[in-house]
Amino acid sequence: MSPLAKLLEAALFAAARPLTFEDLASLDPEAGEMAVEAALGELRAAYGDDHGVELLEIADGWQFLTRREYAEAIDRAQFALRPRRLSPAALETLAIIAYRQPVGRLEVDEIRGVDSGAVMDKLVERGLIEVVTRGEGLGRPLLYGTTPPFLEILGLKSLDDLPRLDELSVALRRPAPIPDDDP
Amino acid sequence: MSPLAKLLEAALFAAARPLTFEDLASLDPEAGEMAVEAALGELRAAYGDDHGVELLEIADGWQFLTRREYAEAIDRAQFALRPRRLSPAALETLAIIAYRQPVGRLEVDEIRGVDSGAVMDKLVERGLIEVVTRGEGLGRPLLYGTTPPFLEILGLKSLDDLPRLDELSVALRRPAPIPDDDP
Amino acid sequence: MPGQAGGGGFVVELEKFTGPLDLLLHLIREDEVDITDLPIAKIADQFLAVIADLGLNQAADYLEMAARLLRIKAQLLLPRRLGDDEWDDPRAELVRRLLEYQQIRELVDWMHVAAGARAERYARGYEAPPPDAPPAPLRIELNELLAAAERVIALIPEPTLHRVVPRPLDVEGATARLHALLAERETFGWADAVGPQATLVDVLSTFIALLELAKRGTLTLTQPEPFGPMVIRRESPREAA
Repeated sequence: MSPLAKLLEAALFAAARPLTFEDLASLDPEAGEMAVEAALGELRAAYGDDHGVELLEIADGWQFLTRREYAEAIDRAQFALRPRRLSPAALETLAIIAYRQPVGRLEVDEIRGVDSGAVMDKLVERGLIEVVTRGEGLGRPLLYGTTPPFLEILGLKSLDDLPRLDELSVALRRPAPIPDDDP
Repeated sequence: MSPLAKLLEAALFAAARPLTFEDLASLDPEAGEMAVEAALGELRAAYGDDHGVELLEIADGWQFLTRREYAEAIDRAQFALRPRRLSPAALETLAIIAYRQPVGRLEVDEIRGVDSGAVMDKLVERGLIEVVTRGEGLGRPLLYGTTPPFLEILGLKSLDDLPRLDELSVALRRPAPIPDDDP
Repeated sequence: MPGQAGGGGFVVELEKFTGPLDLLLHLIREDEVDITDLPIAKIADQFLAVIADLGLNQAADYLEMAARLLRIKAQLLLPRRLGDDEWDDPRAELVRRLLEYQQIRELVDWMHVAAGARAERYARGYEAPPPDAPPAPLRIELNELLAAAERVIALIPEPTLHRVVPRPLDVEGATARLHALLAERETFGWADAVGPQATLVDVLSTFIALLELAKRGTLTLTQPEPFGPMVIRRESPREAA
C-alpha cells in the first residue's frame, strides 16, 4: 500500500468512530483530494473478502467494522460490549424525528399518541437527537433533529439511506401478511 | 487468510483490551492450539510492513496497534480536525452575554427562558466569558462579560466590531409588516 | 425448535405496545379489518377489554383513546337522514392518524432490521489514550453568533430596547439652590437665581426649577416691564393657599 493509504488505515483503526473525508484529508495536509481518494480506494481493495474487518461508509464517513459472520463468536467470548438495543418506543420516536425533523415534542406526542418527553430526554442523553432550532409558534418550542450517531447505530451512510415515505405507503396499502410469522 | 485467522482478526479488532492466547483459543472451541498458533502467524504476516497497523505481542497478550511512524500525524490530526463547535444553547447564551455585558445569570435565564447555569459554567471553562464585576442588586450578583479570546475566535478587533442589534434585526429579520396604528 | 424466532401467535404483554395507537393497530391487524372502514363498535370493545386486562385502564393515554373510540361509536349510532351529504364520518380523524402511525411502524420495522445488522458488527474496541496535544481549537462563526442573537431576540416577547439617555439637567440641584435663596431673601433676580458662570444646562435647570416652584406656589415670578429683569418673590404658604 502507499504511505498515504497506510496512514489512513492507521487513523481509521485508531478512531473508534467514522472519519469523514475531510478528517482523512487533514491527516496529510500536502496530499491532494485525488490522492486521498486513491488511497481510500487502495484501502478498500486491501480489505476485501480476505479480512475479518471491512471498511464501510457510515454517517458521512468511513469506519472499519468487523464482518457480520464473526458476530456470534465475538459475542460468545464477550471480548466486546454489544451496543445496547433501542426499545420499540425509542425507535418509534427516532423514526418520527428522522422523517419530520426539525420537529417539536408536541408533534411527536401527537403522532405516537403518548407523552414522549421521557423517551426524547433519553435519546438526547444518548446523543441520538439534539435540539436543532426553535419553532415559530407559541412559546417558540425546541425543535429536534437526528445526529451522526443516529446514522451510526443504524449503519447508514446518510439520511437518504432511509426508505422514502412514498415507497412505504405503497407497501402499506395492502394488508401485508406478516413475514416469517408462520412456523 | 484462513477463516480462523479472520475470526482472530475480527476479535482482536473489536476487543477493548489485549487478548491472551487462551482468549483467542476460546473463540473457536473446535480449533486446536496448533491451529490457533498457525492463524496467529498468518495474521502477523498479513499485517507486515505493508500496513499502517501491526499486531504486537505485549505484556497482556496480542493487540493491534497503529505503527509508531503514523502516531504523530494521527495525534496532530486529532486536534487539528473537527474544530469544536458550540451548541445552539451555548451560542445563544454567548450572544446574550456579548450584547448585554455586564450581565448576571438571572437575566440570561430570564431571556432564554431556561436555566443557563451549566451552559455558562462551560463558557467560563472554555475561556469565552468571565466574571467582570458584581451587580448592585440583592446579593450583589456576579456579572459576566466576554473575554479577549472570544473576540479572537470571532476574528473581531473589539466589541465595537460586533454588529449593532438594530443592524442585526434589519439584516436577519424577514421584512415585517409595518404595524397599522390607525385602523 | 426455533422457539424464539418469529413469533408464535400474539402474546399480549405490556411492553408490546408503545401506546394506544400501537394497541389499536395491533387489534386491527389481528382482525384483518380494513383501517379505512373501521368497525368501530367491535374494535372499541376489544380495546376496552385489552386495557382492562393489562391494567392499562389507569394510563391516561389509553384511557383517552378509549373515550375517543366510545364517542365515535356513539356518533355512528345516531340516526342520520338519507342522502345527507353534510355528514362527516366521525372515524375520519382517527383513520388518518392510524394510517400515519402505521407508516411510522413500518419505518420502525425497517430501522429495527438496520440496527440489528449494524449491531452484528463491532467497531474498534480499544481506544488509544487521547494524544498529549492541545485540545481542538474552538470555532465560532460570526454568522452563527448573530443567528443565535436573533433567536434570542425573537424569544423576548416585546423587544424592550432600553436606550440610556444622559440626563445632564440638574433640576433638583437648582431647586435646592432656589430654596436656599428664598430662605435668605424675599426677592431676588434671575442673575442671583442662576448663579455665576452659568452654563446652558444651568440656565435650563434653573428655569425649569423656577417654573416648578411657581406652580407649587412657593414663589411668584413677575416681570414689571417688557424686556425688564425678572423678579422672583417668596410666597408665604398662607397666602398661597
